[in-house]
Amino acid sequence: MLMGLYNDWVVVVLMMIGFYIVIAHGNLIKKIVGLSIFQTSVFIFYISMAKVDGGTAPILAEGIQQYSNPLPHVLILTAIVVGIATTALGLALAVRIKEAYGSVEEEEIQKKDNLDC
Amino acid sequence: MDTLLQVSSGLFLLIGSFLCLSGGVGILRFPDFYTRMHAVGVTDTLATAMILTGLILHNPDFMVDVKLVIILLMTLFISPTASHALANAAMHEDLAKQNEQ
Amino acid sequence: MLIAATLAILVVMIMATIRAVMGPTLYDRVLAVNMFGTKTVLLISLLGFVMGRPEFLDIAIVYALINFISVIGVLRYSDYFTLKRNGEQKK
Amino acid sequence: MKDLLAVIMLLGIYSLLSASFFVAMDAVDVAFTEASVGAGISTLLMLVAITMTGRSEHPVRHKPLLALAVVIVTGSLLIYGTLDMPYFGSAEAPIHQHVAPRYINDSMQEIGVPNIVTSVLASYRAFDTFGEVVVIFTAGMGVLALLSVARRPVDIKKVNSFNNSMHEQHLVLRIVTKMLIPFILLFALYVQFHGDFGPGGGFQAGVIFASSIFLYTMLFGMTTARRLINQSFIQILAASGVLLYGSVGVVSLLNGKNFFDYSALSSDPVAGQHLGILLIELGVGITVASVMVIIFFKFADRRDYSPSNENKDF
Repeated sequence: MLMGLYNDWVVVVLMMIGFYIVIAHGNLIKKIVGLSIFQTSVFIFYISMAKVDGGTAPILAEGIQQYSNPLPHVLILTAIVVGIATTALGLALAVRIKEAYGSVEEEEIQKKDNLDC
Repeated sequence: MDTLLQVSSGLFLLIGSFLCLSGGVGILRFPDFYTRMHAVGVTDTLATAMILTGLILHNPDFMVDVKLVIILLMTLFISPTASHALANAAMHEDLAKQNEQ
Repeated sequence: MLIAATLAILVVMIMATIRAVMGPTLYDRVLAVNMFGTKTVLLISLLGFVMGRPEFLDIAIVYALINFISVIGVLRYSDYFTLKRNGEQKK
Repeated sequence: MKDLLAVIMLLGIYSLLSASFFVAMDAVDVAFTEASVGAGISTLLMLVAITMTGRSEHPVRHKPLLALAVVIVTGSLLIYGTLDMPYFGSAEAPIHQHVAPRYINDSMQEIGVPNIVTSVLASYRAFDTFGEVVVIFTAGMGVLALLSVARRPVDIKKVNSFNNSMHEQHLVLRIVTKMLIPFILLFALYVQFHGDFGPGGGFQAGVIFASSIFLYTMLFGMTTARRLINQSFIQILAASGVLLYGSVGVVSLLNGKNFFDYSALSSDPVAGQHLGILLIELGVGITVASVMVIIFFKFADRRDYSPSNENKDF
């Protein structure tokens, strides 16, 4: 009976892959990639919650009784566009860090910071 | 008439799926980039055309047919262009490498 | 028949993903991504029919366009890599 | 995988796959957005960024055992947490009980728009969407602040020679692009104004519009694109989109209703709702398109003017 929860498990696995990339890799670009995987797993979670068995897309038409829940769709639609805007901001920061430190590796940045002190 | 449409649409879909699969085998099994490109480029365009034609025959709604035709035209337009650009870029890089040697 | 075609396309998508992971050159990956994109267009058109509401083909049109744009983007910016490498060797 | 370019290609595949998943889950609007944003623009931005930050990643020296342990513990806690969740697809889940039935049953009488997602996005939750648009605008301003560079005088000879070499190399691409761009722009307008009846709306249309400009910029060079789109003009455009959105709310406030209650815009409440949704989607579309163009131009500019770059292309 627990098989009814498999969508949540897939989401958890994806989320943990993203989380692992964020904390285990030192490269800032790789971290941004990890964050975007994490982000997409949340999108998948919301969308899979909205699905109703036998329902169709929430665009009204004649002769259809059951629609999926439109509310999560709205939230995620805006979240995707906001996500790309924040990703762009993160990439811009990474570019500036590269120009200031000559590297986007976490360890080297830390080393340079320690030398400056 | 209706059965004829259904049968021919099924036939188109079948040919399309077969071409898709052969393209897939091609991209996995062929030895170097250019042969893979051949497998994908040739089968992709034809398979897309076949499957979309099958769907057009399957479907009675006019508006949906129009959209399918638009997709078909765009694929026929874009896919060879992308293949051309890809092959061009790969060839330039190969030539550059040969010049270095 | 629709479902059979959908399954075939899913199998091909898996094959393309394997090629994209294996590489070996950049161009193989771009080729695989391009193929994945065209297959996604087909998959979305087919899914509309399988689920009985084929009105939503606009998404497939967007895919066809975006796919082209991303292939051009990859080539444009990888061109840049090769140019830069040559320039460094000349020095 | 150490080659970041390959990582980004695989991220593109992941995004395509998740968009097909959204179609299978009936979320056509979301799939539309993910299609235009995830596969196209985010891949492009990442590509431009790695041309500046370097293509390969350094190997990780320390063993990632601690990270692995943290991830496994968190993951198992989360899985334990899912055990009380409602089953996949069940219609009795709490999420389907409270406000969703009202949207599904009453939105046709109250708003008069067949696409429920649009009516919720632009009318019931307009204030929320306003916040999102402001966030996008702010992110655009942030990129502008981070990546602005002083412009050097452009060397006309170099631009011309670059243009000629591009023209020889990419003749087919250029011609096909020239034929495609009007179609893409037309399609963006269709998505913008058809959002009430099918999947689509301001967010998607803005992104599609911006991606056609990206295509033009990539094949015809920055300088040509700048001649087409003035930098300060597009910044004003981004701000005016947000302003348009906000002023619709203020107008409804002045007419004696709540903020973003568009029934006040016309004598007939449903007609007022239609007008309000149209204006708001227009504001969203303008802001999203111009912010995306600003971000891309700033990245491309930075790449052309970065000191390590020997082969500038304009």
